[in-house]
Amino acid sequence: MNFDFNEEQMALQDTVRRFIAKDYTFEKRRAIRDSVAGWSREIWQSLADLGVLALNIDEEHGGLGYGPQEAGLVMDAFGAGLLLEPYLAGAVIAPALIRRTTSAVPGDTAAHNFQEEWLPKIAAGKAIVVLAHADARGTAVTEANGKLSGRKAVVAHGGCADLLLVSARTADGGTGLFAVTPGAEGVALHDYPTLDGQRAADIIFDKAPAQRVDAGDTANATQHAIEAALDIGLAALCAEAVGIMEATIAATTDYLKTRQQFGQPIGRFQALQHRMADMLLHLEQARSMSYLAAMHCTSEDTTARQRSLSAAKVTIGQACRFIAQNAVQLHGGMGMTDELMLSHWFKRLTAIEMSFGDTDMHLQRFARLSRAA
Amino acid sequence: MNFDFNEEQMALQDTVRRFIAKDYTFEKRRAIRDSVAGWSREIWQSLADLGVLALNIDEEHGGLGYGPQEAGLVMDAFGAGLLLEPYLAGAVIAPALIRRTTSAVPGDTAAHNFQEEWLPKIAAGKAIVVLAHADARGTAVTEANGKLSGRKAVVAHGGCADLLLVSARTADGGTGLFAVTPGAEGVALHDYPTLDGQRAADIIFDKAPAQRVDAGDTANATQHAIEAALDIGLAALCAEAVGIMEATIAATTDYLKTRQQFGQPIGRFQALQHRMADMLLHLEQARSMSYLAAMHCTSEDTTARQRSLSAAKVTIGQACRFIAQNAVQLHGGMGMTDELMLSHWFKRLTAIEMSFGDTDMHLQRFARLSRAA
Amino acid sequence: MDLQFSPEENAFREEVRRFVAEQLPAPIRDKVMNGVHLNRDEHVQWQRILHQRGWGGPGWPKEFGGPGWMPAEQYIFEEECAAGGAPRLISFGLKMIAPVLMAFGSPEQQQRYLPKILAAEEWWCQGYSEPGAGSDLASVKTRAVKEGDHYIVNGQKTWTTLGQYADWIFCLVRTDPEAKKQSGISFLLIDMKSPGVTVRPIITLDGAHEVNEVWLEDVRVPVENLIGEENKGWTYAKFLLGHERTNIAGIGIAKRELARLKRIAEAEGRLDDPLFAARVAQVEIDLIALEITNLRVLSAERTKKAPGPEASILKIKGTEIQQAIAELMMQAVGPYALPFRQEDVGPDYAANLATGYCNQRKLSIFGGSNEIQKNIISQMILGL
Amino acid sequence: MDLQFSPEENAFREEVRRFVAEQLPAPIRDKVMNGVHLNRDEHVQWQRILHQRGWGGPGWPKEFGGPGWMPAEQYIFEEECAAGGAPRLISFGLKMIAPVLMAFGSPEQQQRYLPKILAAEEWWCQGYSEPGAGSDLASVKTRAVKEGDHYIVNGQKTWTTLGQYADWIFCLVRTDPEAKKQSGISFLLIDMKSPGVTVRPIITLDGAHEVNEVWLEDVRVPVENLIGEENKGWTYAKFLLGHERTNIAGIGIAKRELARLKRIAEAEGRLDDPLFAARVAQVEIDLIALEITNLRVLSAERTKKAPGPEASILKIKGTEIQQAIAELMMQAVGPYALPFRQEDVGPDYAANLATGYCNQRKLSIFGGSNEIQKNIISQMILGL
Repeated sequence: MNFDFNEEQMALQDTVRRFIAKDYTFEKRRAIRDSVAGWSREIWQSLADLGVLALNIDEEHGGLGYGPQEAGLVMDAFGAGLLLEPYLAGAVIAPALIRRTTSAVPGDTAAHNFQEEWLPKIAAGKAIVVLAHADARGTAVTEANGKLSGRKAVVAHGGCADLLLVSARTADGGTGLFAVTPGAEGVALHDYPTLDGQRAADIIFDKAPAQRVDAGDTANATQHAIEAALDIGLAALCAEAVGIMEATIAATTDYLKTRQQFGQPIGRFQALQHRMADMLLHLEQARSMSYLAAMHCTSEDTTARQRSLSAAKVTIGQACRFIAQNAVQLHGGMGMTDELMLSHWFKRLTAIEMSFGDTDMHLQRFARLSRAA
Repeated sequence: MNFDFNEEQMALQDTVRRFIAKDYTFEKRRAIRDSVAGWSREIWQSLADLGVLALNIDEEHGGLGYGPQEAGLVMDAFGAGLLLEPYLAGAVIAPALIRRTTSAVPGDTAAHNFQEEWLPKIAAGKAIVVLAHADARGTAVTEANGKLSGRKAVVAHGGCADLLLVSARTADGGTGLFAVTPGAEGVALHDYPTLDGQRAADIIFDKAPAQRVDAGDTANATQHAIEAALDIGLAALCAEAVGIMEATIAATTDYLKTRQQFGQPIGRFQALQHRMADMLLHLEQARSMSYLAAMHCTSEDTTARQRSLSAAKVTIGQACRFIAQNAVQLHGGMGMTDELMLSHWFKRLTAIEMSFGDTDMHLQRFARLSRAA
Repeated sequence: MDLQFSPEENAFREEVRRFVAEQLPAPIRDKVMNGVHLNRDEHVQWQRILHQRGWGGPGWPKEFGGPGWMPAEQYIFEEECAAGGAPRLISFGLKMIAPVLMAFGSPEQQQRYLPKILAAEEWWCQGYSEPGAGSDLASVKTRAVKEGDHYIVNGQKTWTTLGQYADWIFCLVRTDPEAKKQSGISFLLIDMKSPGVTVRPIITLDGAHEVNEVWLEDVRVPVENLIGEENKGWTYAKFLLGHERTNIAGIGIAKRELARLKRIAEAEGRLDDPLFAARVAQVEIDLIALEITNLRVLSAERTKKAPGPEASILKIKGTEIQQAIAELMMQAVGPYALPFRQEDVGPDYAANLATGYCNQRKLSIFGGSNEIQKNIISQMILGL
Repeated sequence: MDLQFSPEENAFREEVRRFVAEQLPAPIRDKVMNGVHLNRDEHVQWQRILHQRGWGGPGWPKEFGGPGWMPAEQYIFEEECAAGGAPRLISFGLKMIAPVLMAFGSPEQQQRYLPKILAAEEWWCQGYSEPGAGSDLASVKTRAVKEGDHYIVNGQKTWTTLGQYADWIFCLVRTDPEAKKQSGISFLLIDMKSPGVTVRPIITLDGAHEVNEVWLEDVRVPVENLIGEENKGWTYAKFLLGHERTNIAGIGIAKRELARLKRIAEAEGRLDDPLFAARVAQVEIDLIALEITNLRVLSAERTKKAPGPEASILKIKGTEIQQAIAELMMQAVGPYALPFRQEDVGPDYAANLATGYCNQRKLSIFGGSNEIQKNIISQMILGL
């Protein structure tokens, strides 16, 4: 039992924090957000140079072979700066998925080649691979004769992908994972900004050529692999949320100490003090659960893993909502302006609560899994 | 649209308030509570003398022919004094039920005789009639050959009844209403105190002789009549809750003004002020809903009536919980002692929240009825 | 006690409902029904339609061109307008400066300004808040110095809603810097076209331009634009704040939005989720209760005139309900709430839901934050 | 970072679990498992069983007869005791006065008192609160005047938990009435058998006799019963308050009660109600999070020693969770929660649920109310 991070981990987080503070200022981020693409290749390359894109890739494929704890430390540090680049999609979920789907059958050479081709590119920042899976509306994509047809909605960072990994229903009723080049014929991609300033895309496939990359869906292996990769993503998302909430609370505390009303700093008013205490309670509970999520997200016991991750998402989703709303409330009108980072944290926290299944969904899943257990 | 009570109504409530203030003090109530019976025939007679037992009985049967508004005004006034006597069961629900069940078929002489026999006695305080219906556990009583067998649990004030009206499943699968004398052979009654200092009873019927008093269950008439009578009772209960909550808030406000800590009255602390404001918000919303309940509880449109009463019970149940818990909290240790009226209000508010279906039950019933409507 | 409306009131409700159904332009209704912001012209168009019918100033007495309605009629009118998808009345002229002019303005001021408010020929905005004075209005710093028959005004106002459309601004200004807080304040009407007036947009988190900063640099304001007496402005300001709070509960709008929530939730199949259904039921119940509470306050007003501290109860619950509805609408569409101001992504109704949720956060901040309202309740009602 | 317990710690957990299963008398376990209050003898019996095993003072260092456990071991010990249905430790002696004696007591005092605490030969109670000083402890009014080699003590203490069982009471008394608040206070040990000590029961809303008033009238206390220096009592009092907060989160007890809630809810079929199931899930999730938060605080304590203001977080969430569980248990049985202290009505598990709910309201009041804890958080952690 030990909650301290080791020196290497601390150094990693420090590096990322310094990078964000220096190279990802509010103004810089705004310029990136308002650019045509909505993200920066230059920043992506800097992240590659820092080594953080290689973090979640094994050494065999040019990576550093770290785990969810380190991914969490990095995401936590990104939080305060609200990184717009597709780190979660491209550097956390995609490698975890490629690792899991394309190596399910030992000795599968094609799969092995796929890993060898793409993982080093991801680690070096040379390629962005994005998973396009079902959203809550369950819009389906089906495969026939090596071509995909159907639609994927609100695919986070789908527009910046060099390669899409698309889950699709196969002729035998199972799930297959297919590599699709976004520019290929039969792929229509509509890229747009989301609430949090990031990007998403709706993608329509109309007999789009696709290469199957999973090793077959025996015993739902592909579906499970996708869920496992998404759970690793969810744990990283929880860490990002904690980083944002910490920054939000710090900024609000500062504001309460300086903002004067009725002849004193408003932080002297007990009702506001207690609100801040409640926000801190939410933060500390959320932080605890982000550690739990990091620890359990790679577990082989699916029920235990999903139960823990649902518990984490409930705690973190509720904290996101409470802290975001009250930080704006305590800032008064200032909290509503686009000019302060605060409103951008608010929007990202709002988006996080709605991503990967909302609080009610996870609360009910937790109840179900707890009763079954 | 007019929310003022008329002079007659105000005078009625004044009379009851004065009676409670003078003849139903904290000490007096404690003595009654600790007595063997747990209620006082003498008080009951005083209530008859004041005319309030005749309130909900039509003039034809020796009553005053008032409606739910007046019943609410009286129950509201009883609230502050926490009347232990079976007013709700004996003077609100029973007359409403007798009126509805035994007159469903015009010209039914036996039913008419039942009304003529019992309603004047109730109005005069000469008889206490109590409905024994299903509780949430649905313990069933069945009828065969004019005898009842089965069990009714947690029957409010069942122990003080001169006559029990027992709902039972009849041979044809319908619901019948039967008059049973508590002392009769085959009736075993276990009378005990409840959380709020009132009394309830578990009653076991073993081939107990019973007289059917409803006019037959055509189109579920009897079941509907019982529900209608209970809804009139629920509206009265809501009014009682409002009276208690108003007293609770007044007492807590006084306490905050006098109790000194850290060199000032604790009512100067903003966090406590805001808590009190929240309590007042609950009270005013609850009061509004008690008016709605009084207006709708006699409606013939069952769906609309149940929807309104569920909405009222949700609002009032949540107010009971919030106000009771916070009144104790703001009183500190003093709120926990048996010596202050406060803890007795707390317990009655707790019991009210759990009676007639709890908040979750009514919230879900409201959702169902709203969607159907 | 009788919770029913009278037959006359019900007939009036019918009349308003018919009027809105027939007269409200469909493009405006569609925007309102889907939570889309209106532009200046659309607001003006509707106000002129109302004015033509003699309903331009629902809260106004007959002597100033209003219909002279009782509170219940005003309530019915606002409720039916909201239900029918009519724009919210432009309150700055109709509900804020107009009552002040009626109560404290000179006959000349009344004749000069009131008709143009009714006819939507002049748009007003509010100059109360300043960067250093949000909740603490009395600490206003904008200075007005009398020079001959003009005041020279210098200072900065902020959170000026729809100031970009305004012809006039009513301002709290400090005319006696020596006096204690409230007592050195005056109430001035300033032409927005005056040299030295600059309006700068404040973009809010939903990307909208609703509020502004208004800079006043050596603005010359004729002395006849002073309301009442110099240094007595705080009295008029408080009077205005009282009137701002009519219809503060926003019942009509909340009912319309609740209906929208239920349509969306039904379309998304979310009412089959018992937790979501319970959340919708909870807000619906709260709204039923608040409507009755609101009617109780209106009923009490018949004898007591201005809204008392009870209005704070309506403000808190009303804004909580509207915010809860906005939150649930966003929640109902799940991932499709995430696209930001994208009308061509997802179902039609999804496009404004996240920005609507963001925008509605203002409700518990503006118009006296809910924390200030709780101070008022605990002090004025409970005496703490 | 590693959230797993070590193999040694897991082995220790097994050992404790086995010990409790084998040594805890069944009648005591049954009472604890069903939320029934224990009497003095039952508490003493268990403490003596623990003492025999050398585990009588789980937080005590070896030099005073404790096992010298690390925080993680103490945590495991308390968790397993709670899970196995063992009584809560009698904290007044073991966790409150004992640490004060160890830190500030004279060697004579340590030898006189500590062994009898371990062996449950003397029962202690706390004389902190007074009728006028609940949260505001420093305003203590009980006077102690030195006359020769005795203090003469007069005053009244209240909320003295289980004072009816006590042999000794440790008291805050005012020895210098001229000094400012905190600085004239001393810390005295008083024999409950002394003439002038009267204990009067306070019956609480659940009908229980847990707390008392203790009246002190001309009670003569030998000067050797003074802890440390005269007028320095506030230092020792604060030290004690810090130690009182070990295991303040009550994780072990909450886990046991949550399991009871789930058993009852399952028996009543309430988990088929999606709203009820969600409420249970919510409290279970909160408890999982709090357990980790608690372990984080324990882990930080290895370097920082005494619990810091983070303990306030544990106090608030811990009591909220325990109260929520009590509330849900009562709710689960519906009408059968209403019978008051009736063991022969309804299912066995129903009899104590309503009184348990009532009793648990104390958790957010006693030991520093949750409002006081929020003051501490906002001031000590956030610097507001």
